[in-house]
This record gives sequence, structure tokens and C-alpha cells, in this order.
Amino acid sequence: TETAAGSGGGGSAEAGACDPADVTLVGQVRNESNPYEASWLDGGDAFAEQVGLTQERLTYDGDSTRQQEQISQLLAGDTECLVMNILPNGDSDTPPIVEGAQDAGAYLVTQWNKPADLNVADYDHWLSHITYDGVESGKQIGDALAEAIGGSGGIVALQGILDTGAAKDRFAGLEESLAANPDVELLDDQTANFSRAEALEVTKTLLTKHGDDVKGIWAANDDMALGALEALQQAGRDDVAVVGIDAVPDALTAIEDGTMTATVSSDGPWQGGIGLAIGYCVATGELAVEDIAGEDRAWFAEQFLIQQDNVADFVSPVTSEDDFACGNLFSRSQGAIS
Amino acid sequence: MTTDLQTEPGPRAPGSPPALEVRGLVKHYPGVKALDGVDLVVRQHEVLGLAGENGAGKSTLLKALVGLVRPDAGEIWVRGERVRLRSVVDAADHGLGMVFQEQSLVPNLTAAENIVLGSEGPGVRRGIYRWGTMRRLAQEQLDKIGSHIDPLARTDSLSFADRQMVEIAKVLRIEERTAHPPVIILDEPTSVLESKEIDTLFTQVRRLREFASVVFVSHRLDEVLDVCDRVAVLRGGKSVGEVLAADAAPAELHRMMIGATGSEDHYHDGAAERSGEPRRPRLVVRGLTGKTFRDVDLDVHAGEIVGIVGVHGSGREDVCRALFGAEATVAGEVVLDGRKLDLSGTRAACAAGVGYVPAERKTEGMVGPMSVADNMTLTKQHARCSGPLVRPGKQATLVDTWIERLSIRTPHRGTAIQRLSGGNQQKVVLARWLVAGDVRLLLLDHPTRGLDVGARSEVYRLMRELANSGVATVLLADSLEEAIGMSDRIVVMSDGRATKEVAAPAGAKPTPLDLVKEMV
Amino acid sequence: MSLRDAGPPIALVVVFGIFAVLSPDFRTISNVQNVLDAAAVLAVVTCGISFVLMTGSIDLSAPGIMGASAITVALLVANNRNDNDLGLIGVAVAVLLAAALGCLSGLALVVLKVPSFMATLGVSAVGLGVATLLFAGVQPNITDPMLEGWAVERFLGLARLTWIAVACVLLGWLVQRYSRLGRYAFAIGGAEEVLALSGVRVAPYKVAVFTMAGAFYGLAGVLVTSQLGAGLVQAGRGYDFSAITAAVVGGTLLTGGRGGILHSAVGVLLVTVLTNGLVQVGVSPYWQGGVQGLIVVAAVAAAVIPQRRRNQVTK
Amino acid sequence: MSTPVLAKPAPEPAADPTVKARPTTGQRLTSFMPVIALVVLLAALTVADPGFLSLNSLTAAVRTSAPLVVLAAGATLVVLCGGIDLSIAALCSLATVFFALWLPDLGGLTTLAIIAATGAIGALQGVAHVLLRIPSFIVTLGGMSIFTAIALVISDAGPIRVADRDATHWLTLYVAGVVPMSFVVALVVVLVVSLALALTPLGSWVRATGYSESAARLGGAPVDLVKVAAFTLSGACAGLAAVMLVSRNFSGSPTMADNLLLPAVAAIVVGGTAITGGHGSLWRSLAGALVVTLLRVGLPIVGVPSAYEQILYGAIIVAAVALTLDRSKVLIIK
Ligand SMILES: Nc1ncnc2c1ncn2[C@@H]1O[C@H](COP(=O)(O)OP(=O)(O)OP(=O)(O)O)[C@@H](O)[C@H]1O
Ligand SMILES: Nc1ncnc2c1ncn2[C@@H]1O[C@H](COP(=O)(O)OP(=O)(O)OP(=O)(O)O)[C@@H](O)[C@H]1O
Ligand SMILES: [Mg+2]
Ligand SMILES: [Mg+2]
Repeated sequence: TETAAGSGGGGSAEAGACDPADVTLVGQVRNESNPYEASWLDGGDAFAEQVGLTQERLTYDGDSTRQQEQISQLLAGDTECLVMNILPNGDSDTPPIVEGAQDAGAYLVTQWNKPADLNVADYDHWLSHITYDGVESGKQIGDALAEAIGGSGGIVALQGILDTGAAKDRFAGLEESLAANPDVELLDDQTANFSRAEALEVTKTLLTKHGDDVKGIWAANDDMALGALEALQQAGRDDVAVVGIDAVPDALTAIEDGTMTATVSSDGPWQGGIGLAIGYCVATGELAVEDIAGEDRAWFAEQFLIQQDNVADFVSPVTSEDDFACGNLFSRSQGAIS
Repeated sequence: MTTDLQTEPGPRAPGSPPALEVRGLVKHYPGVKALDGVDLVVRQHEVLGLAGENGAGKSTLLKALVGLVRPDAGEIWVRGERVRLRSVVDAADHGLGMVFQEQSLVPNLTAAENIVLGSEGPGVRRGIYRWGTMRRLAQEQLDKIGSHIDPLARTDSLSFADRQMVEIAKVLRIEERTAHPPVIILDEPTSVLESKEIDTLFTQVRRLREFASVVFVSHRLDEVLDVCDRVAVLRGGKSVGEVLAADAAPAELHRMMIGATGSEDHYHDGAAERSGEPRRPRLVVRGLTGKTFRDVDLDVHAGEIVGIVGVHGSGREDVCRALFGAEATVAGEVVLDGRKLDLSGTRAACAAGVGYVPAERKTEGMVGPMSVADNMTLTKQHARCSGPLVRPGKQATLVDTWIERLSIRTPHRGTAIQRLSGGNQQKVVLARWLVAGDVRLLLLDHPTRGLDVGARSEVYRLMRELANSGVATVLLADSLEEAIGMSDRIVVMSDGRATKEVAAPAGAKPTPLDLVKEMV
Repeated sequence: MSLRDAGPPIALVVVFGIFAVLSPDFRTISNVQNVLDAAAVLAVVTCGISFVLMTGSIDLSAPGIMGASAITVALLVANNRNDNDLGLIGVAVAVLLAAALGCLSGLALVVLKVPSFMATLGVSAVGLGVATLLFAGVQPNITDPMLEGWAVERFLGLARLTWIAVACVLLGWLVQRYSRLGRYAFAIGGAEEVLALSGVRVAPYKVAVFTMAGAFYGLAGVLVTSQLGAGLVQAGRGYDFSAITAAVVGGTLLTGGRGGILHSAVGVLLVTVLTNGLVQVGVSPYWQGGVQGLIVVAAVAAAVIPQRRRNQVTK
Repeated sequence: MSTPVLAKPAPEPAADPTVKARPTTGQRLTSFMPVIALVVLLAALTVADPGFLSLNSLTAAVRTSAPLVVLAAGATLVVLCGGIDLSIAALCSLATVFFALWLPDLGGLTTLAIIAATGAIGALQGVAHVLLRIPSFIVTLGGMSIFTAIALVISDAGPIRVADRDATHWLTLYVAGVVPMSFVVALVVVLVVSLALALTPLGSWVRATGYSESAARLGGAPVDLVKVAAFTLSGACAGLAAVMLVSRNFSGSPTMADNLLLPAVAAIVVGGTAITGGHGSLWRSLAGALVVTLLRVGLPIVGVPSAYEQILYGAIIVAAVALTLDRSKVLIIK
């Protein structure tokens, strides 16, 4: 039985022919040592439990080669009824994963990173690609920051790992926001590689460099925002607004306390579950690939700007079983990735 | 000094009670029986010489006495008590201490620390150094031997001779561990010393005798007979007898060492065989200047051996290295056989037909873990290759030929060179330059350092034959006598300059005294 | 003081001078304070690694050990994950755990005879594993006022933890100068075989050196936790190579037997000044690492050129 | 100049000719230890998950290991000379970027151009090492950050897609249907370099340099040339590994191979090559690279949880080195 277009590494079952008990669920993220990705895997576990299975948890420590190695090893095993929910390390890591899955006949959902010119609809085992609109989130927190500093003043930006799409999109969003708020001036931008510790050092240096001119700090994720908060505390500054993205628990606490201004939610547990759910529904035949609408093959998930007024709603994200029902998979879509 | 002198000074070898006895000691190494039932008695207050060819087992025996080598069989008795020595500390507790053949000080520590190393006593309290006490302890030891160095000087800033003194001061620390007179073992302490330093050392050894027993090893038999009361001889890991130094001659000792009537092949008479063909200048050095030498002029003819003498620090070693491209020069011209010699590196020198045997055999002369064959053919590729490819067969034949020609004692050509005795290692290093047959200038830095009489005379014969076949040789000799005996001409260096040239043809040799006058 | 010893301090002064000329922001008092504060953690790590380098070994275990100690201390002092509130005892336990991990490297080296490069790499992985286990998916944030205070409260213009680092350097120097452990570590790098000939058992001292290094990394992990207000598994990321760089730039030889704590302290300042200065003068973030690498090579080259010899061995 | 004729000095026969330097069983066993470690590890993984020992799975593992084998093989030469090359991974990343940038212009020649370019960069590091007398650790540490910076700048800090896959297609083929071409290439590299070392004087020069650089130099071995050659080869291998990575990922990226540095060094040491130089070989690194690959991919695949995986990785790799290192060849272990 040959469903895959490629030369075929494993005999994959006819789409939808899998017995639910035979489905293998795999979730792969960078590492379990940060709260967001750990909660992603926990969400995957929760979904697996819901359908009476267990999820195989893989981590690759932010190492692209290791991710590829794990996947090719995984695909060399039994790929019949294999469902993978994968966080590619960077844009460039997605194509080989997709082709590997396609050749082996495994069901794949990817999240966050995908080269813009790689089209999900060209493949029949790459079911869907989910991401948040980075430009939008970068702009949202940029606007929130502009508002918090009263529409004018200097800000500094902490960029993420420079060669990731997320970092670039979010910074592009900041630039859009800056264009809309002409009185806000970007004093400096440096990378802190999405890392809390690096953000602490970089912020300290930027604070001495620009002194009181700094009215706000825009960080491409919450970890860096939290590092920046520490630096502000150590410098004895409490007049600087800080914004980030991801809505990690610590950032929500900080927003509750009023030390941080805004973040944008990305819902780890839901992401961990939804990818597996899509694959599971297709593998067990409850959903056919052809029936997935074109706009649901690559889509932006719903996200929210979180500020002090609405933070209470997000403190303990709950995923309900309904979110993962086969008829309800794409309910959080904000539209296709343009 | 802690030992009280119960007996009067002076040699009293035969009568005094034994301090140390060795019975039937056996030690095997893979493929070698280093010790094969050695018996030895060391009496109190005597200096016992230990003689034997390279590889006779001297060092192994001595290492067994300080717990570094575990014998396979045999007994060691110290003052009538059988002991098992598991470590250096064990041996020191029984009053046995050793100055090793290779200097063994930690270069980046102070002299004081080296002296008390491993037995700091009150110098360290609860792991904390008390530098004052340490200094005092070291000073006490240095005073015993009358050395005036600063105990807090870094060891690598001391001269070679001073370092030797530090070693002796260090070994004397074992006195503090035992109430009895200690046994001090000196393994070839003179092979790296200048004659003046040797005299100082001998004075020390005679002083040691007053409160200790001394075991002394040297390949210079006249030296052994000079300083020792009694000499025991080892051959092939067995004791073959002993003589009283007072009534023995070097020749007799030598005969016992090799088990046959050795030809009295000494450097003095050999020169007569030299061929008298007309000589052409081979090496011409003009105004060579480097970091430690200035304006050195030197001529060496084909077939000539030119000795360079000078005290430690005269820069002669660096001149040699410079000629081999291993030391930078700032000025000067060197011509070999009419062509300018490229001094930019050792490769260029090798290619031009220059060979160099360094004094530091262990670290500079040989690659220890590599085989005899690979060491011998390291330089000259056509000795083992056809084209770019190594031909093991060709290499084996050639290496075996040279092993036989130079009678190198090795189990096999594939044996790691570090498992050979010093003399045999030296022969391999020399052979490296001979295998290709294209060497024109040979620079020998202390080529006989640490060699026994037999090996040494073989090296002498080799040198002569090479000279007779036209090789020009520059010799930095082990002793003045050797320089005088072997050289056709002697250049005296002092303070980095060549100050004097003395002709030394066979039959009209200068005396050592003539040279010493020029050297200082 | 030999030329070799004088090189790094001169380089430090020169680099500082250049940045001071190029950037007015760099030469402010507050930036100098910032540089010193930023050097604190690296200084503590380098104290530990210097002893290991002095013996001629190498140590890549800092990331793992720091991660383990960072998480441990965050879970033992007042925090948001559990009800512990051990304060200084928590710090001590974290440092002890780190010392135990360091001891493990030492034992692997002397008992199993595994080269330190590999032994410490293995221990680093073990440390990260332990840290990940303890992390268990939820970020531990500290609420302990003492530990938070280390990073915030100042004394004579410098953060408390900078003073802790200064104390570490001083302690390291005393150990190096006045303790048998320090002197033997130095000697092991100079001529290990000679120590054995002198009846010194080298193995316990090697283990002790790695243990002590582990303790320093542990303290560094605690300091990072204090700075970040949270225990991170990645607390030590990158500190292995930057500490080695700092030590080497300061004049410590990788082959052992040369250099020491004060050398390393100068190296740490040099590296930190570079990192800070490059940001201050506005070098593109892309280029910063490269410029730093180039300067390190140039600094070491400048330091060795005066004592170059023909037949010198460089590994 | 003729060979000096020496009279045979007769007295004692050189040695007992029957005593040969033949390795003992123990020594033979130690030299096979890397392979034994590999087999034991494979057996252990199979016990943990019987499905692991399948043709597919082994094929994937060796395919995965190919770039690591090549990187480790190149760096082994530098280690044998007594140095270390910390720049291989960063250079490999840089080469993936070069590849992606050059492919449109150079087409089929890109692979060769990449290998030549990285070889030249390696040579440059070697020259800096021998001329400036800076420890290789420092030179290559500096090289590492410089290459990373260059890669970030020329790639504009992002991955570059390789649209034309024909240039690397041959690496994705299988020989006889099962053996991945990239692994065959890696084997060829190991074989060719090993043969070059064994059949020419290069081998003994490399080992002499590693064991005792000053003795080698004073013995007339071309130490500086040998070192530069080792760095050149190490660089060239980084380039080849980059081509393999590109063939696998269809893109070049400025950080793609950065995480392969420590695994590559681990592969060398696990193979039993002495990190201090002199003793070791390329095939040992091959076995070492396979061990490391099995650990990297095998542990998570057979279901070891992430935290325990790191602990196990650390413990196993130390145990493997303890097993493979021939202590009779290395007297002092640093
Ligand atoms: N560690 C070892 N392994 C194998 N063989 C050894 C070892 N040490 C010594 N031997 C062998 O034991 C024999 C005796 O060596 P030893 O060093 O005792 O000789 P020696 O009398 O001191 O010679 P020399 O005058 O050259 O110093 C030699 O054949 C030597 O090759
Ligand atoms: N690279 C160097 N840099 C500085 N000083 C040096 C260097 N090499 C040697 N020296 C010093 O220069 C002097 C000359 O040393 P050298 O060893 O050449 O003397 P020598 O006459 O050959 O001694 P020996 O009789 O032991 O062979 C010594 O004082 C030595 O310490
Ligand atoms: Mg001896
Ligand atoms: Mg000399």
C-alpha cells in the first residue's frame, strides 16, 4: 500500500485505516527545561490520555542536527499510524522533516517555524502548520508599550535568536508599531537569544549606555522580558515599561503585580494537544486530508494581548476536551497564513 | 644534623656492619630479565659504587630499593630487618632515598618546596603552608651540603648544578624520618655535570659518608674508583663480583662488566688510525650571532672532528643548534661545501646533509613510544620509501642492518625505543643520521652522555669511521678528556664568543689544564 | 614581574583606554560599576577553572554543575514551588551538591583514568539531567529576600554579589599561595611524575581540585539565580568556554603549571570589558562574537611573540 | 658522499632474534575496544526496545552518523598531532551557508569549491598556529567565533534555502539499496586518510609530532608542514560534512552544525585516541562517532525520558572512554 508520493520508507496504512489503539503519538520540542515547552508536552500527554494512548516525548535541546537525527531514526521505525506534533528548531529544519514524514507515510503537524514558500497543500501527510502571527504580536506589544510610556520616549529592543522566523517577524511587528507611533524612538536593538540570563546582561549594559532615556523595553519573548525586569530591579529603575510575548506563568504574575506591561498569549498546552489531535483524527479516519480546508492547512491561531485588566483570565490556561474533538479542530483559526 | 657520629670519619668499608642487604632480587619486564638474582650489601658509612653496562639493571635495582619497582622475587633487608617497600615514602621511612638519573624536581616550585616535597612536616600545618618554617627547613638541608642558593628561588631559574644540589638536599630529608644513618642512592649524578661541578659533588659525597651510606652509579670508571670505597659489578641483571676501590684499576672493572677482556679502547690512541688524506674545508661559519652567542667563526674540514669546549653557559650548545636551524640567528654566514646553508629550520638543515644529536635524549632525541625502526628512519625518507610510499620490507632490512652494525640491544626493531637502555637509545639516534649515507656535517652534543664504557668506545669508533669517510663533525664532549682525545682541533668558547683555537693532532694533544686556562 | 605576566594587565589597560576614547558612555562611573558587576559570575567560575587548568587538565562541566546548583538553590530557599525556606543553608546545600558533581569528574579522571575533557563533559550532561529532573516543568522563582538582595543591594557602589566574587578571588589566591592543595595543584601542572617520585599521592589532590572547582561553579550558579530571581537549567550556558578564554587570556597555560587566580582575574576583566565595550561602541551584534575572538587571538599572540623560540612546543 | 663503511664491531649478537614485539591478547583486546563498546551499546538499546535492531533503523543511524564521522575523522588528525580543533563545527556551519550562496553560480562544482575553501581556511588556522606559536585551542576558539560571525553576516542571520537539490542528490542515494551514500563517502574518507597515514611517512611524522614535538623537529620531521596539513584536512572535512548536512536539510544556516563540536570531540575520545596526541587512529574515531550517534538518537527513541537521557549520556560516554582508552600508551592522563 503506497500512499506517499516518495519512494517509501515504511508501509503506511491507507489513510484513516488505523485502529485508534495502534496510533503512536509523538510530541517533539526543544527541551523540557523551559515552562512553555514543558507545558506543551504536558498538553500532548493530556490529549493522549483523553484517547487512551500515551505520548512519546522527544526533546532535542535546541540542536537542529539532533532534531533531524531523531526524526530520521523515528521514521526508520514503524511509521504506520505514526502521528507527530513537531516544533521545528528553525525555518530551515522544516523541509527535511516534512519530506521525511511524507516519504515514510507518517502524519505530521508542525508549529511555529516554516519557510514561507513551502506549501502545506503540496503534501498529503503534512496535515497542517499552525503558528501565531508574529508580526501581529510584535506590533500589539509594541503598541501597548507605546501607550504605557505615554506615546513618546525612547525604547530598546531585545531580539530573539537572529536566524529564526519568529524573531524576525516579531521585530518586523515592532517596526510597524514604531511607524505608527512616530514619537517613540528605538534607541538600540541587541540580541539576547531568547535567554533570560543574556537579557539581564544586555539590559544592564543598555541601561548604562542610554540611562534615563530608556522608557520602555520591548522583548521578543517573555523570558527576555523577565531578564530585563531583573536588570531594572538591580538598577533600581521602576519607571520602565516592559513587554514580552508567550504569556509564561512568571510573566503573567509580573503583569498581575504591575511590574510588566503586556504580553501576548500563546497557549502551550493547547498547542501540544491540537497537533496530535489533528493527526489522530486523520489517522483514525474521522477526518480526511482532502476534507481539511485549504485555509486550515497553514493557519494563525488565535492570540490575545494580555494586560493587567484581563490577565486573570489567562493565569491558568485550561484546555477542554472539546478543543480537540475532530469537528472542532480549527476553531481557533484566525485565518490562513498569507 | 640529627645523626650523631658514633664512628670516626674515613673509609671503613670492609669492617662496618651492613646498612642494607639485597638477596636474590629478580625483576622481569616483557621480553627482558632486568634483574636476575642480584645480591648486594651496602655497609654503613661507605660509598658503594655500582658498575655495569647500559642495561645491566643498575637503575632497576636502585628503583627497587626505593619502592618504585616491585621485584618479582628476592629479599631486601635494612639493618637486619626484612622489609617490603611499596612506595618512595615506605623507603624513606626505612632511611632509603634516591637522586634519580633524570633530574626530578618540579620546575615551577621554589627550591624550598622541592626539598620538602612529600614530607613537609612542620612546614605545612593543616594543609596551610608556613613559608617561614618551610624556608628554614630547606635552609637546614642546604646548609648540610654547604649550598648557598636562595631557598625561595624558583627551581627553573637555578643552574643545572644548583638543581643537582637541591636534589641532594631533598634526599637528605630522609634523615628526619629515621633515627639511623640513611642510605643515599645517586644514579648517574655526574653525567650532566661539568668537571668543576663534579668536584663539588664529590666533596659532598665524601661528607655524606660521615653520616650515611652512599650508593653511587657512574659510567666513568675512573670517577667511580676515585670516590667509592668498594665497587659492585652487575652484568645482565646478575651480581658478578665486587672490588675494593683502593686496589682496582678501570680496566679490571671493565673486564668484570663485560665478562671478557675488553679492548682498552680509549679515545687517546684511536686517533692514530685516522686517514691522512688532504682535507678540504666543508663548513665555514663567519660572524654567527644569536641570542646567546656573538661573532662566532668556525671552520670544519671534511674528515675532521672539531671539539668545542666551554663552561656551562658559554653558548656552545646554542651555536650547534643554530647550525641545525633550531635556534634563531640574527647575523652571520654559514657555508657548507661551498653553498650557503639555509638556517631557517631543521628541515632545510637535514636536506643539506647536516645531522644533529641533541644532549637531552629523552625529550629531544627520541620519540619514546615509537619503535626503534620508526625512530631510526624518521628523517631520511629514502631509507624506508620508494617514491612517496613506505616499503616496510625495505625499512626492516635497513634497520636490521644498522641494529647489527651498531650492535644495538633491542628485542626487536618494533620495540618502543623508550624500553631500551640509554646507550642503545643513543645508538639509534645516531643511526638516524647514518641510514641514508648522505650526512656531511654531524653536530654531536654530548653524544656519550650516560653511556657505559663499551657503548662509549663504540660511539668513538663510529665517530672516527664517519670522519674517515669524510664527514665533518662538531663535538660538544662530555668531558675535557673526551674532547681532547677525540678532536683534531678544539675551539674554546666563553661568554658566547669563540675565544681561542687549539690544535690537537694525534701525538701532540694539549692538556686539560691548557684548555681550562682559556675557558674561564 | 616578567614580560609574560605584565602582558595581560597592559592589554587590559590598553583595551579599556581604547573604549574610553571611543565611547563617552563607556567611561562613565556607572558603566565601570556595571562592568564589575557583570564580571562577578564569570570571575567565580574562572576561580574554579583556574585550579583545574593549573594542573594541566581541562574542565567543561561548568554549564551542568551551574544548572544543577541554580535549580537546587531556587528550590531550597523561599520560592514559588514549595514551602522550603532554608536561606543560607539552601545555598550551602547547592554548593555541596556542586562540589559532589565536581568530585565525580575528579574520580572519573583518577579512578577510571578518563581524560578530563571527556569526564567533565559527561558530568556536565549529568548535571543538566539532574537540573531538568528537579525543574519538572515549572520555573522556580525565588522570593528569598537575602538571595534577591545579593543582586540588588549595593555596598560601596557595587552589588553584593560582586563583593562575593571579590572574596572568591581573594580566597582562591590564598588557597593558591598558602595551601598545600593550591601549591600541589601548581606542581601537578609543572611535573606530575616528579610528585609521584617524591612520594606524593597525586590522585587525592586532583580530586580535591575538581571538587573545589565544582564548589566554585555551584556558587556561581547560586549567583546567577540571585541575579535572575529564578533557577534556570541553562544558568551556566556558555560559561565553560568563556571561563577558559578568560583564564588563557589572563596568562594561564592550558598545559598547566603557569598562571593563577590573579592572572585569571585580569583575564575576566579583559573579556568583560570587551563584551561591554563592543556593545557601547555600537558594533553590530552579528560581529561582536567575531571581533571578540579576533581580539583574544591577537592578545595571546602578542603575549607569546616576545618569548617565541625556534624549537618551542605549542600544542 | 658515500656511506661510511663501518667495520662490524662483532662482540655480542644484537638480540635474541626470536623475541618479537608481538601484541599480547590483552593489547589486542584493547585495540578492539571501540568496536566492542559499539556492539554492547547496540545490544543494550535492542534490549530496551527490540524494534531498534532493524535494517531500517540501522540504515538511518549510519546515515545520521555520516557528517559526524567526517568531522571527527578530520579533527582526529589534529588531535593526533597533539592539538585540538574547536572550529570544525562553526566552519561546517559557515560552509553550509557558502554552499547555499554559491550553488546558483557554481552548480555542480560547488561541492569541490566548498571543500577547497574550507581546506584553505583550515590551512590558515594551521599557519597562524605554527607561525604565531599560539596554542591550537586558542586559535581555533577564536576561529570558531569568527566563522560564526561571518556566517551570520553573509547569511543575514537566517537559513538559506537550497532550491536546486541535484547537486547533493547523489549523497541521498543508497548503495545496494541499504547503505547510504553519505556513509559510504564517510568510510572512503576514513579509508583514504588512514591509508595515506599508513603507507607514507606521514603517519610516523604525525605520531612523532603528537608524542614529542621537539624530538620530531630535531629529528628532522617536517613538524610545521604536518600540522598545517592536519588543519587543512580538518577544514576540508568540515566542508564535506557541510555538504552532507545540506543534502539532508536542503538549506544552509549559520548555526546548523554548531552543536556538533562536542559530539565530534567525544567521538574521537570515545574511540580511544589520546587527547594529548600521538596515539590513536581514524577508524577508532569512526567507531566512536557511531557510539555517539547511537547515544544521541538511540536513547530518546527507545523511550528514555529527557532528563534521564542526559544523565545516561554522561555516564555512558565516560564509561565508554574508560573502556576504550589504552592506558599503556598514555602515561599521564590530564
Ligand atoms: N619499564 C621498563 N619496561 C621494560 N623494560 C625495562 C623497563 N625498565 C628497564 N627495562 C629494561 O631492563 C633492563 C635494565 O634496565 P636499567 O635501566 O636497569 O639499566 P641500567 O643498568 O640502569 O642502564 P643505563 O646505564 O643505561 O642507565 C634493560 O634491558 C631495559 O631495557
Ligand atoms: N632561549 C634562550 N633564551 C635565553 N637564554 C638562553 C636560551 N638558551 C640558553 N640560554 C642561556 O644562555 C647560556 C648558554 O647556554 P648553553 O646551554 O648553550 O651553554 P653550553 O656552553 O652549551 O653549556 P653545556 O656545557 O652544558 O653544554 C646559558 O646561560 C643559558 O641559560
Ligand atoms: Mg640507568
Ligand atoms: Mg649545554
